[in-house]
Amino acid sequence: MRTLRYREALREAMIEEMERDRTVFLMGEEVGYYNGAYKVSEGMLEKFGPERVVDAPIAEGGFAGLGVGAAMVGLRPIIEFMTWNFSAIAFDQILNNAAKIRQMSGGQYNCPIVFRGPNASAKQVGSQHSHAMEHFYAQVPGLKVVAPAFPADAKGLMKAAIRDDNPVLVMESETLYSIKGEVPDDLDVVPFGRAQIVRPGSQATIVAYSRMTHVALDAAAALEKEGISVEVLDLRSLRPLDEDTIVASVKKTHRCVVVHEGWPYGGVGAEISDRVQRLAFDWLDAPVLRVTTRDVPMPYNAKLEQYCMPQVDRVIAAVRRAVHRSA
Amino acid sequence: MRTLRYREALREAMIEEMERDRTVFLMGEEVGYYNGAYKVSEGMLEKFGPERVVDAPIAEGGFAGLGVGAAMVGLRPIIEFMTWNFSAIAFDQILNNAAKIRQMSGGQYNCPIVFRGPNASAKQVGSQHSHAMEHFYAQVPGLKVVAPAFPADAKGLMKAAIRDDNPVLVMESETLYSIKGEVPDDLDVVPFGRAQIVRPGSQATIVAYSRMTHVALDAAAALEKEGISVEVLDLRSLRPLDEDTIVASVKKTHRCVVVHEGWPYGGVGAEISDRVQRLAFDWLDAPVLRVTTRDVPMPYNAKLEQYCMPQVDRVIAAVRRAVHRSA
Amino acid sequence: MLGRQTMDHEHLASLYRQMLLIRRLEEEAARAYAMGKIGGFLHLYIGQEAVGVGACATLTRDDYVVTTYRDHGIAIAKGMAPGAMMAELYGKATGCSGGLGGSMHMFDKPNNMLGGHGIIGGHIPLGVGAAFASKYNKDGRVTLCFFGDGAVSIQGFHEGVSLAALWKLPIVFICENNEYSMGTPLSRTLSQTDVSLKAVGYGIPHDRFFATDVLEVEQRIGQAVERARNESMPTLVEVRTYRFRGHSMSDPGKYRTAAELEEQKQKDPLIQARLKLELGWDAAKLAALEASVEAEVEAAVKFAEDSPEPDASVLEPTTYDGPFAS
Amino acid sequence: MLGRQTMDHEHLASLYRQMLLIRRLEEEAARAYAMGKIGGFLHLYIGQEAVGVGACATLTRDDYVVTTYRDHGIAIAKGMAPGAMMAELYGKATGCSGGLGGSMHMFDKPNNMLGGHGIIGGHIPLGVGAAFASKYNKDGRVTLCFFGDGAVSIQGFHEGVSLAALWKLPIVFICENNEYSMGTPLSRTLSQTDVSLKAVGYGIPHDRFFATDVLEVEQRIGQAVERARNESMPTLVEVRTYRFRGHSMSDPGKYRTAAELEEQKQKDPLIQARLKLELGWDAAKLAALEASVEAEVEAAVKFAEDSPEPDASVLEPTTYDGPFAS
Ligand SMILES: Cc1ncc(C[n+]2csc(CCOP(=O)(O)OP(=O)(O)O)c2C)c(N)n1
Ligand SMILES: Cc1ncc(C[n+]2csc(CCOP(=O)(O)OP(=O)(O)O)c2C)c(N)n1
Ligand SMILES: [Mg+2]
Ligand SMILES: [Mg+2]
Repeated sequence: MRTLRYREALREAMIEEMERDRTVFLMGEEVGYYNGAYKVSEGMLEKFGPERVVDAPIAEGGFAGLGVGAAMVGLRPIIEFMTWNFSAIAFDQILNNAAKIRQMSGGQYNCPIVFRGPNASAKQVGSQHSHAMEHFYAQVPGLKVVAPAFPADAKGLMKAAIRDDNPVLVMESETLYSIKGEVPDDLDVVPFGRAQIVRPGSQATIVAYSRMTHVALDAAAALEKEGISVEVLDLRSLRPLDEDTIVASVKKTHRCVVVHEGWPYGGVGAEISDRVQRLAFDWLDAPVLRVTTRDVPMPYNAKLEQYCMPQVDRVIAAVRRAVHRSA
Repeated sequence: MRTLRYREALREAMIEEMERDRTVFLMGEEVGYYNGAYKVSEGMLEKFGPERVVDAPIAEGGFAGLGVGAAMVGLRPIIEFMTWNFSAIAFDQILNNAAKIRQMSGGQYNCPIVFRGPNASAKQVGSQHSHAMEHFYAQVPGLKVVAPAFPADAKGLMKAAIRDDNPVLVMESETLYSIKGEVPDDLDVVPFGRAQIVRPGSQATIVAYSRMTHVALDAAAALEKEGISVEVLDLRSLRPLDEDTIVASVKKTHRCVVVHEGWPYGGVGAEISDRVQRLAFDWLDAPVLRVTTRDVPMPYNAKLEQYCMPQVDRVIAAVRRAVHRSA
Repeated sequence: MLGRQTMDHEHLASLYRQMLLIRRLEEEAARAYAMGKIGGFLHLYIGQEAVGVGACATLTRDDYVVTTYRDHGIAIAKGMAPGAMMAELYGKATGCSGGLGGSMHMFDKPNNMLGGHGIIGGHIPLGVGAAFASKYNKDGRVTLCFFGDGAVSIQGFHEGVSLAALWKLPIVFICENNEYSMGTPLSRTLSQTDVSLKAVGYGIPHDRFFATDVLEVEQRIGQAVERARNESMPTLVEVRTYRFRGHSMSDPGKYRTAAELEEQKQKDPLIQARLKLELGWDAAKLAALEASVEAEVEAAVKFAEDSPEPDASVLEPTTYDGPFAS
Repeated sequence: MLGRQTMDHEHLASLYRQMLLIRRLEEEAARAYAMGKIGGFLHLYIGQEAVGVGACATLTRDDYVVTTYRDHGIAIAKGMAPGAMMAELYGKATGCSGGLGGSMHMFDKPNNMLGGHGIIGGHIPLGVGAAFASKYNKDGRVTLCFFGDGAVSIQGFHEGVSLAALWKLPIVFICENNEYSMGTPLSRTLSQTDVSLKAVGYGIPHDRFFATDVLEVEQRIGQAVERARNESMPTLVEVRTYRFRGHSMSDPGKYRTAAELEEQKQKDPLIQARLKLELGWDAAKLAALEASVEAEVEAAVKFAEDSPEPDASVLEPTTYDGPFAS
C-alpha cells in the first residue's frame, strides 16, 4: 500500500496501460512539453516520446474527432480536455460519433476511447470555466461516465476506462488533484457500475461522487455528533449507475439526500431521485432531497461562488430535514 | 377562431413580430430562397427581403454565435436550426454565451434571442438525426425552453419567445408541423411557465409535452374505456417548469406518469419525477413512472424505431401499473 | 501503345461498370423509396459517380474511406456488396450496418469503409483520426475523406484539416463541389468560391478539376494519394461535379432551372465513359457488362426484399461492446 | 510640418499614457493577486499593450470591441475606468461586471466593450454578430475582434470569419500573435505559421506586422478600420507581439529561455514609445503624465479595496432579465 496523490494515481494508470499496450496514446493541449496544465501527465512525454504523448492545438472538436477515428481503426486514444468545459466545442463529436459509431455501424466499429480532464468548479474561474459537464454526458447511451473521489479509484477506474472497448468519460477534479490516499500496490482495474459505501450508517443515505463525496463525509461526521447516523455512498460510476447499492442503502435508512455539483435541473441527481422513489417507494420515510449548485451561472466573486456551490452546511440541513420529517 | 397548421402558426408568429419590430430577423440554413427545409418560413423572404430573412451557410456555431452578438447590441435574432440535432455544433455558443452573457457581464448585456427548429424523432432519420435536445438545454440557467404541442401554443409561445429579453429555445416537431388546431384570432403571447390541463381526470396524471401530449391524450382516451380517468398535463414550457400545476394535479390524482421523447437518464422527465416526489410526497399512492425513448441510439429500421420511441401502449401500461399498485 | 490502349479500355470498362452499378442501384433505390420500402432520408449520388469511383480506384482495400450521408456510391466504389447496400436501405438485418444505420450510415469494416455520416463536417476529424493511426502504426495506408461544398464553412472541416496539415497525415481531402448545398448555390455560401484555395491557409497542396472524365479523376486523385502515401502530406482536392437528382427524395429542386440541369446532363460522366467504350471497346463485351450489372442490381434488390428485419435484441449489444455494467 | 510633428508627439503621449496605465494597473493586479486579493485566472497583457492601444485609438466610442480572457488592456484602451477594472478583479460590486465576471470577463456597455471571453474562439462569432447588427442598422460602426494565435485552429475563428467574409461585414479580425498559446510555440500549433495567409481562403484582405511601434499599429489597423467602415469589407490582421509574463499567474514560463525573453524586452513597445517622447517631447510633461498615471493607478486600487462585495441577491436578476416565469 502506498500513498499517492490523485493526479499521481491517474498518471500511474495511464503509464501502466501505455506500457502494457502500444496502441494507447495520450493527446491534448499542453499534455507533453508543458507536462500538463495541471501536471497530470508530468514526465510522460519524456517516457513515451511525442508520438504517444501528443500536444494538440486548440481544436477540441478536431482532436476529439481524431480520437474517435483512430479508435475506430484500432488505437486506444486518451483524449485530455484541459478542462471538461472545453468539451462543449466537441459536444457533437462525443454525442454523435463516439457514442453512436458502434450502434449505427451495426456493431462493426468499436470506439475504445477515453476522454478525461478536470470537471466542475475549481476556484473562482467563473462562469465559463466551472461546468459540471457529467450531467450532459451521463444521459447518452453508448457512453460510460465515471467520477472518482479518491486516488485508488482514480487509478483503478482510469485503467478500466483505458481497457474498456467503449467510450469512457473520466471526470476528474482540479480540487482533488492534490489530495492523497492509499493505493494498493497491486491495484488493477476498478469495475464500472459499483458504488462504494464509504461510511456506513443507519438513518439516512447520502449519495455523492467526485469532490462531493468528501463534502458528504464531512457532513456525516458532523451529523454523527448530533446523533444522526448517515451512510455515505460514493457512486464512482455515473453511467452505468449502481442502483442496486443505492436502493439497498435507502431501503435500510429510509431517507436519501443526493449531493452533486451542477445545476438542480435534471442530470445525475434527478436521475437518482427518480430511481430511488421508484425502486424504494415503500421504504422512503421522506422525499429524496438534493443539494446542488444553485440555479445560476457561476459567479466570480469568492463568497458568491461558495454560496452557489454545495456546502457541508447545506448537506447537513438537508439530512436533518429528511430525518426529522417523520418526527 | 381559425384553424391553422402548426407550421403556419409558427410562421404567423414570426411574421407578426417582424412586422411589429424591425429589429427581429430570421437566420438559418435554407430559411429564405428555399422557403425553409420544412416550409416553416415559406414566403417570408418575399415579404421581408434577404436582409431580414437570411440564408446561412452550414456553420451552426458561427451563426448561433452571430445571433448572440447581434442580440447583445440590440437586435432580436431568430436563429433556426434546420433541426435541433445540429445545435450540437453550437452547444458551446448556447451554453457559454447565450445563457451567460447577462450574468457574466453583471447584468449589462442582454441576449434577447430565439433558437428554434424541429426537435426529437422524425421518421427513420436515424441515429444522428433523432435527438431530443431539450434534455440538455433545460438544465441550463439563463435559458428558457418551450415545447408547444398545439398550433395555438406554437403561435403564442413563439411570440412570447421573440419578445422575451432572454434567450428562448423553441422545440418544435417535424411530426407536428402539419397538424391542425384552432388559433384564436386575437391570440397574443402565451406566457411561459404555465402548463395546461388538456384533459381533466381523477385517477392519474400524465405529464407530457410536444408530440407526446398527443400520445398521452390517446392513452387517456383508451384508459377511459377501461374505467381509468386520467388527467393530461401539457407542460408547454420546460424551463421555467410549472411545478404548481403539476403538483396540484398529482395531489388530486395521487399518481403520476411522465412521458417524453429522449433517453431515460436525467433530463426533463427525471426533473419532474424529482419534484413530484419531493413536493407531493404524502399524496403519492405509487411511484412516479416514466415512459421515454429507450436507452439506445435511435435505430433506422422502422419497427425498431417505433420500438424505441414512447408509444400509447407503453403509456397505458405505465398508468395501469401506477393505478393498480395500491389495489 | 496499342497494348496500352487496350489496357486502358479494360480499365475504363471496369470503372464504367462501377459507375453504372451505382447509378442503377440508386435508380432502384429511388423506386423502392417511392413504394415506401425505404424510409428516412435518401440522398442519391446520381451524376457524381465518377468522383467516388475514380477516387477509390486509386486505393487498396486496406486504405480508408469516410464520407457524408451521400454515401451509397462511395461505399460501392470501396467494395461494398450491392446486396448489403440495398438491404441496409430496406432496414434489413443483412444490411451493411444491420439495418440500424440506413441510407446515411453505410459502414463496411472489411473494406475499410468508415461510414457515411449525417452531421456536416463531423466525419472529417474521423478521417483525420484514421490517417493519424496509419502514421502512428506506419502501415502505409491512405485515407480518402469526402465531403460536400457545404461543409467547408464548418468546424469539422477546419479543425480536421488543420490537424492533418500540422501533423502531415496521409490523407486526401476531397471536396465534392456539386455547386449546391441543398437549395443554396455555392456563391451564396462562400466568399471565395475556389474551395481549393483554402489549402493556402493550411500550407498544404491543392488541386481542382472537373469530374467529367473518370480517368482524370483517378489520375488527379492518384497524385494526391501518392503524396499522402509517400510523403505523408495531405492534399485538398476540389472536384467539380453535379447531382442530377434533388438533394434528397423530398427536394423538388426548384432552385435550379431545367436548362441548367439539362446542360449538366449532357456532360454526364457515365455517358462520357460509355461513349469512349463504344468507340474503342468491344460492343459485345459492353453489352455483356451491362447485362451483368442489371443482374447484379436485380439480385441486390431481391436480397434486400428477401432478407429478415433485425430484432430488438440487437439494440443492447450494438450500443455497448461487452456487458454494460462491467 | 513642425505642427504635425508636435501633434504627433501629443498624440503619441496620449497613447503612451494608455499603455503605461495598462502596464501599471496590471503590475498592481499581479501584486494583489500574490496577496490573495484577486482569485481565479489572471492573464496579463504586459508586453502587448501597443496592440490594444494602437488598435482602439482608431475607433470611436460607438465602435465595438470584443476579445479573449486577456482583456484588461483592451478594456482600458476602449475606455473602461481603471477603478471598474480593478474592482472587477477584486470581485467587487463596483467592478465593470459587478464582480460576477472577474479577470476574464470585462464588459463595459457604455464603451461598447463586448467583453472578455473564456472559451477560445467562442467570442469571434459574437464580434461578427455585432458587425452584422451594424450593417443591418446601417449605423456605420466598426467591430474589432481580438484573439490569440492559439485561436486560429478552432471552430469560432473559422465559422466567424467565414460568415463575415461572405456577408462583407464591417469588422477587423486582429490576431495577437504572441508566439505562444500557453506553453506551445506557434510552430507546433500551425502548419502555416503566417496566420494572415488564412485570409486567402476567405477571400478577404490581410495584413501582418510587428507591434513594436504603437503608431504603426494605429496606422495599419486604421487602414483596416477604414476598409470596414467605408467598404464594409472585413480584414484579417496578424499583429506580432510578445507577452513578458507567463500565460497566467500560475505559469512559470519554462518553455522559453531567459535570453529570448530578454531580447523581446529590449523591444518593449512601451519603452520604445517613451524613448521617442524623451527625444521629442517636453520632459516635464512626460514626468507629469507619468505621475498622473501613478495617481490614477493608486486611486483604482483604493477604489477596488474600498468597494463593497456583491450580495447574493444580484444572482437571480442577473441570470434572467425580468421575472423568470413570466
Ligand atoms: C451540421 C449540420 N447542419 C445541417 C445539416 C442539414 N443538411 C444536410 S445536407 C445539407 C447540405 C449539404 O450540402 P453539401 O455539403 O454541399 O453536400 P451535398 O448534399 O451537396 O452532397 C444540410 C444543410 C446537417 N446534416 N448537419
Ligand atoms: C476552447 C478552449 N480550449 C482550451 C482553453 C484553455 N486555454 C486558455 S488560454 C489557452 C492558450 C491560448 O493561446 P492564444 O490563443 O495564443 O492566446 P494568448 O494566451 O497567447 O493570448 C488555452 C489552451 C480555452 N480557454 N478554451
Ligand atoms: Mg453540395
Ligand atoms: Mg498566443
